[in-house]
Amino acid sequence: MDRQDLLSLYRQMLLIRRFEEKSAEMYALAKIAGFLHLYIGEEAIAVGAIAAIRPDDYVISAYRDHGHCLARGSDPGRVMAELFGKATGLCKGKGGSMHLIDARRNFMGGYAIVGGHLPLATGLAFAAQYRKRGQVVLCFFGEGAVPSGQAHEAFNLAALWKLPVIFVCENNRYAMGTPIKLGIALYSNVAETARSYGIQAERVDGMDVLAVRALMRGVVEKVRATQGPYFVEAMTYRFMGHSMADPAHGHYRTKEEVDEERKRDPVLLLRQTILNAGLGTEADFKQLEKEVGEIVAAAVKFADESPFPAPSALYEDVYVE
Amino acid sequence: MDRQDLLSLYRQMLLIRRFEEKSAEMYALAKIAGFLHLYIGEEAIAVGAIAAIRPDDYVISAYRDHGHCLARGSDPGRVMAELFGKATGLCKGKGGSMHLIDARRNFMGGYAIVGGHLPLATGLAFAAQYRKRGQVVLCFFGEGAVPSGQAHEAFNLAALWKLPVIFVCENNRYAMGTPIKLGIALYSNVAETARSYGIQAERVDGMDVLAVRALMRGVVEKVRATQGPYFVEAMTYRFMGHSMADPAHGHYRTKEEVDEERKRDPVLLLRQTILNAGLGTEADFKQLEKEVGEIVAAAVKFADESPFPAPSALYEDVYVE
Amino acid sequence: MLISYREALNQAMREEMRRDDRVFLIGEEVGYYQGAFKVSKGFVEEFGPQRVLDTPITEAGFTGLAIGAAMAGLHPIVELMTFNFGILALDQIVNNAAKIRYMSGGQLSVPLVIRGPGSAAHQLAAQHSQSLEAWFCHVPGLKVIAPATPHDAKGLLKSAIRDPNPVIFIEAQLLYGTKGEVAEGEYTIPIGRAEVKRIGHDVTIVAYSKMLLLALEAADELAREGIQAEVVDPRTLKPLDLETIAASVKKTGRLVIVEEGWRVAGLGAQIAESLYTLVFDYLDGPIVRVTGEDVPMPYTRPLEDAAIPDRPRVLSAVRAVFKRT
Amino acid sequence: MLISYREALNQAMREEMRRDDRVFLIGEEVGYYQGAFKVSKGFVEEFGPQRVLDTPITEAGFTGLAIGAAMAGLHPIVELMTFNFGILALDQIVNNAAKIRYMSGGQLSVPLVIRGPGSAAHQLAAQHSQSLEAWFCHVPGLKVIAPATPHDAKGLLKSAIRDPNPVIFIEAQLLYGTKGEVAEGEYTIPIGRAEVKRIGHDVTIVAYSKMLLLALEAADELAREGIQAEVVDPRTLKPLDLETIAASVKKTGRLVIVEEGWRVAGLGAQIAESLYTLVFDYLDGPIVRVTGEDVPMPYTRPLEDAAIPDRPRVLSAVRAVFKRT
Ligand SMILES: Cc1ncc(C[n+]2csc(CCOP(=O)(O)OP(=O)(O)O)c2C)c(N)n1
Ligand SMILES: Cc1ncc(C[n+]2csc(CCOP(=O)(O)OP(=O)(O)O)c2C)c(N)n1
Ligand SMILES: [Mg+2]
Ligand SMILES: [Mg+2]
Repeated sequence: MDRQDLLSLYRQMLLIRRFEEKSAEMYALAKIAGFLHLYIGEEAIAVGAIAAIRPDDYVISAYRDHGHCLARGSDPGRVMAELFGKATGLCKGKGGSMHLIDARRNFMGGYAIVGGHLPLATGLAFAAQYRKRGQVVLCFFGEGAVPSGQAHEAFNLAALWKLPVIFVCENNRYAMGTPIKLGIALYSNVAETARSYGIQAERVDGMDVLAVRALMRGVVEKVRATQGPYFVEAMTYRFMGHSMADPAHGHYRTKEEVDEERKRDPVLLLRQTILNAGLGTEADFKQLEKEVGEIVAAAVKFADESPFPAPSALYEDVYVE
Repeated sequence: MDRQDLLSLYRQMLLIRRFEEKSAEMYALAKIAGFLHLYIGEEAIAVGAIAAIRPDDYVISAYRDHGHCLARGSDPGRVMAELFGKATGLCKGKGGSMHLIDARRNFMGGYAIVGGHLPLATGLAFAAQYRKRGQVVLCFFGEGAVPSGQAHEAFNLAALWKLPVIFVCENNRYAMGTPIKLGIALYSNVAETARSYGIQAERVDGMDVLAVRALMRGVVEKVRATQGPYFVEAMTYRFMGHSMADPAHGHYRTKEEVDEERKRDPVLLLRQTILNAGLGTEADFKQLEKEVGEIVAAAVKFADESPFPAPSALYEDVYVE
Repeated sequence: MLISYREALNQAMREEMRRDDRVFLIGEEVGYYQGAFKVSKGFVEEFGPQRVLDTPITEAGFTGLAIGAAMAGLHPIVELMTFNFGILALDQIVNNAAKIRYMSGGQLSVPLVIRGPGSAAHQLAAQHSQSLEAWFCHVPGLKVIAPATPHDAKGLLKSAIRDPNPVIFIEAQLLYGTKGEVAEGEYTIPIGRAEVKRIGHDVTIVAYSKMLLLALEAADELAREGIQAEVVDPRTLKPLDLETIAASVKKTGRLVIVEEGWRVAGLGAQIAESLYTLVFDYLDGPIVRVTGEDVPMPYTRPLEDAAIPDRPRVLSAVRAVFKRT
Repeated sequence: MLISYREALNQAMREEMRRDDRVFLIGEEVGYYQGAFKVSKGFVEEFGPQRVLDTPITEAGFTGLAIGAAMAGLHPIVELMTFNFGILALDQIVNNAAKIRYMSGGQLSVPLVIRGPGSAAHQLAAQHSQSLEAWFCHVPGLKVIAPATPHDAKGLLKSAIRDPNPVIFIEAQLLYGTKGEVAEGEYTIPIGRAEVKRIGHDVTIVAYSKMLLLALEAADELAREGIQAEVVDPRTLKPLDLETIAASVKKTGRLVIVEEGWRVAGLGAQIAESLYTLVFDYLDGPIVRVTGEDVPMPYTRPLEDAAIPDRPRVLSAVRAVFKRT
């Protein structure tokens, strides 16, 4: 274990955490609107998985996409500006929280139709294979997408054509208010779905960033080498409500359950690992907290001071001229 | 084994065979138009499976539906009249070959969107369960429908809600010109798809009507008792082209292959079984051939002499008034 | 009784489910969550999980299931969390629900309501903000309803549930909280009848769903300028009550149509075309349409506001109709 | 060079695939079967299975795959065996292909052609016979093309493949075998330009795809009665070349629109509405539409014939336009 490496992972997760906490505040202040789905509690998956790929690989996600976007290295200022709907946002304010896209980083977006981006992921993988550039695709989605027909059509195509795509199922056990049991017939073994296509599948503790990265490194290597898909089920938990419109708990889960799961907060788990290994001190964490706090504050300031798009922007970007 | 029983099964298969051979002739004479998909070679599945259910059970199928409709007992005259587009047809000539429907027999139709009728089948099963009438649903489809998203959404719902539906996959190894290998990632084990939903699955020789019926009797009993779905993969072969518009063989399969498979003609297999068991004679078969020939001739005559729908029929049946 | 649009829908479904046990509700989060927009509040408690079904995220699957159940004689109400997701069920809606009666030569029917919010709410962006009524209206075999008021919502939803045909019932997120007077006791409103929501003689404004409220506000403002607008709400979009609209236009000679959906091939084009044909000689100039702009919905508020019809645009459309004469 | 519509499409794709190796063809039976309607004859032999991909029956999946590949810079051509099955891919087409450029604020583009036959062939019945161009035209971000002749088919398909936007390219089963003169050598036809296919001064007939051939036949017959019809083929349905149509109507003062699709909310309603707005004062009476009947397509021939526009109906529409003046 390497100090710099661990602190760097910690810093990334912390950035996502603080960024999203700040987004929630900004939502309360009506600086951000629409649907805002927080990734709090699930940061280890994005950070661990994206740490295992190359800059020229592709990443694609659902609407709960802040974590993936930031882990991919997008500028927090431009991400916050997008949430604010500003012209300086990643997507000039046209995409918003659910559609963060950063093409320069091959972050191909957040998509809001459950299951709809899995076919897109196979297409990115197809392009990678077609051009023989050795790229892989990371495709993140919730377990709620598993029963959707589009997901299955994508699994079959990926398996049939041996496309280099890694399906990362973020299994937080709930799809909005629907517990997994009520959504997926074989809920106890989601990975079996992938195996029925002959896709290799693995399960990992999605709260443990080191476990995620270690597994993903192996998986990415195999996928890059064999040019075939893989399925990873990362077990996790969403600490907040489904979106800012929903309470953290409700009919579908108890406060006790949420409190219990919060004990395995991925940020705190890594912190403990670092402390236990004697590779960092409270002072280090304090320092990181300060740095991250400044980044987030600067992001808000940038977003706040940025202009809204001009009215003329309305008809721009509908077509490539 | 019972003589009457075997001869009755034989007669049903023979009726389908001769009916469809005659349809092909009528197609050549332009008495029938549109798409005409023949079931020749696959008769044992419809006859064997439908022999295992009650009159109040539901049957639903894809566009290759003549066999299921006739096995369900529909009047051959009205079926032929439907193919002719006549007012006396099952659907007054509005449905045609791909949409035979006989509601009085709970034959809920032929559907032409691959995969699209599997959700309907779960709905029929849902209604059966809702009303607690102990009915089951037989849903026939080709292996080409297995990768389709709609099929998977149906499998999941059926498994999740323990619906009394039996998915009968008629695996004839080709979807139009696409060999199963090019369509389904795990082509060698299609039933695995169902198992990944926790649906029990079984494979059967779809050329052997007795094997099909025996298996189906057990399956129907289980489904009726446990109110949960089942998947049956019936291995078969289509002796003709995909539809009358296609040749029996082409790029996708050789004449030799077709000739080889024709040796396991389900009608001839049953005939041999009967002969071997000493339960029927050439004279019996000749007699049945005659009877069936007369029925088919009468059906053609009925269809031919029936009127086309009146122009006023155009706007009838769009809405229930 | 002054109640919300949401409560009106809740009452309509509840009364019909009490009346007829063939009616059941199916969709994402309709049970324990009480509906994403709380329209089915209290349902699972009253009717139990066999009649109030929470589904996985499989719109094609559960819509198809409902169609199958309807073919077997039940009367399902499908709640789409929003009509955006209805696109995934379109094959079931168009190729099965709308056609099965015809293909069967009248043997089968599909008594079914598919309901949920259409159109934009606030800043939900491109994949969650669209008005697709023109698509549904294009399809023979479907009926399409888009009520604007709690009273209409309740009476029409009850009629829709009793109708033996597949009915697309389009609500709006931004309407759920709006309140209005609803008749006491049992009532239904016939499908296919427009209502004149405001009487006037200078210009006719046709508007439905959310846009009706906009049209009424605009009409009030116009009245202060001395223009008396007659506001007609078709309520049912298919079949469309052209007679009522035509009667109004014959009186006013001027027509403005307000719709939130995209302009090209929007429903307003059809309404306009029908009216030109019916009352060409009564029109003193072209019909004016106020529509959503032809862009995917932008997330940011200023652009979203610019993309959706608002009062100034309705006013200037009406004034334009006057200026030219 | 006199070639078939089918051959024209084949040439267009072949030339573009030779020119640009980012272009590939994907769909059901496009490879070894050479396309359900043999449009891709010889392709897998020339370009190999990596560029001519036979897919499973998963329209949403493979259309989405193509969109993803386009986002990554390839230029896919998706063949839908027929546009009936495109309904299953509508979420991908509408929510992804059409919107990704906008949602990304111009960062991404989706250079993609989705092509295949629309409209009815002979007696394929309700689930296999529909004309959905109005739906596609409704959606911002898409372009829609529906050529009627081999020459237009070739030139426009080449332009569509080179276009950096998602293009819906609607062919027709009953056109594949039709023949026509095609220019020699390399040529393209710009998207968005109508063509006057027959010059006349008495009445304008707008018609596209199969209906153009009908309109031209009708025009010949009308000429024998002394009526000179001008026949305008928009060729591109979105964006629509209103100028060319308007110029013709200014000359003739009369407009008949022929389309095969359902009447209610069909594309003809939009064309009519636009023209009323543009040339109201030039019209001496209402525009007349000849459309498919508002019923699911019946299988039986007499009813199918009754459901689709034919020459007598076009003729009587034109005559009606004259009678009233
Ligand atoms: C096709 C579709 N249907 C419904 C919705 C509404 N919806 C948004 S998120 C969501 C739950 C998704 O749960 P899951 O996939 O587990 O992701 P999570 O939110 O847990 O990260 C639903 C039903 C949608 N966006 N798309
Ligand atoms: C959604 C859809 N896509 C494509 C087609 C065209 N099509 C008709 S039959 C068929 C092959 C189906 O094969 P399979 O399911 O194995 O049935 P079989 O014909 O072998 O009985 C195809 C591709 C269709 N009808 N529906
Ligand atoms: Mg989840
Ligand atoms: Mg097959």
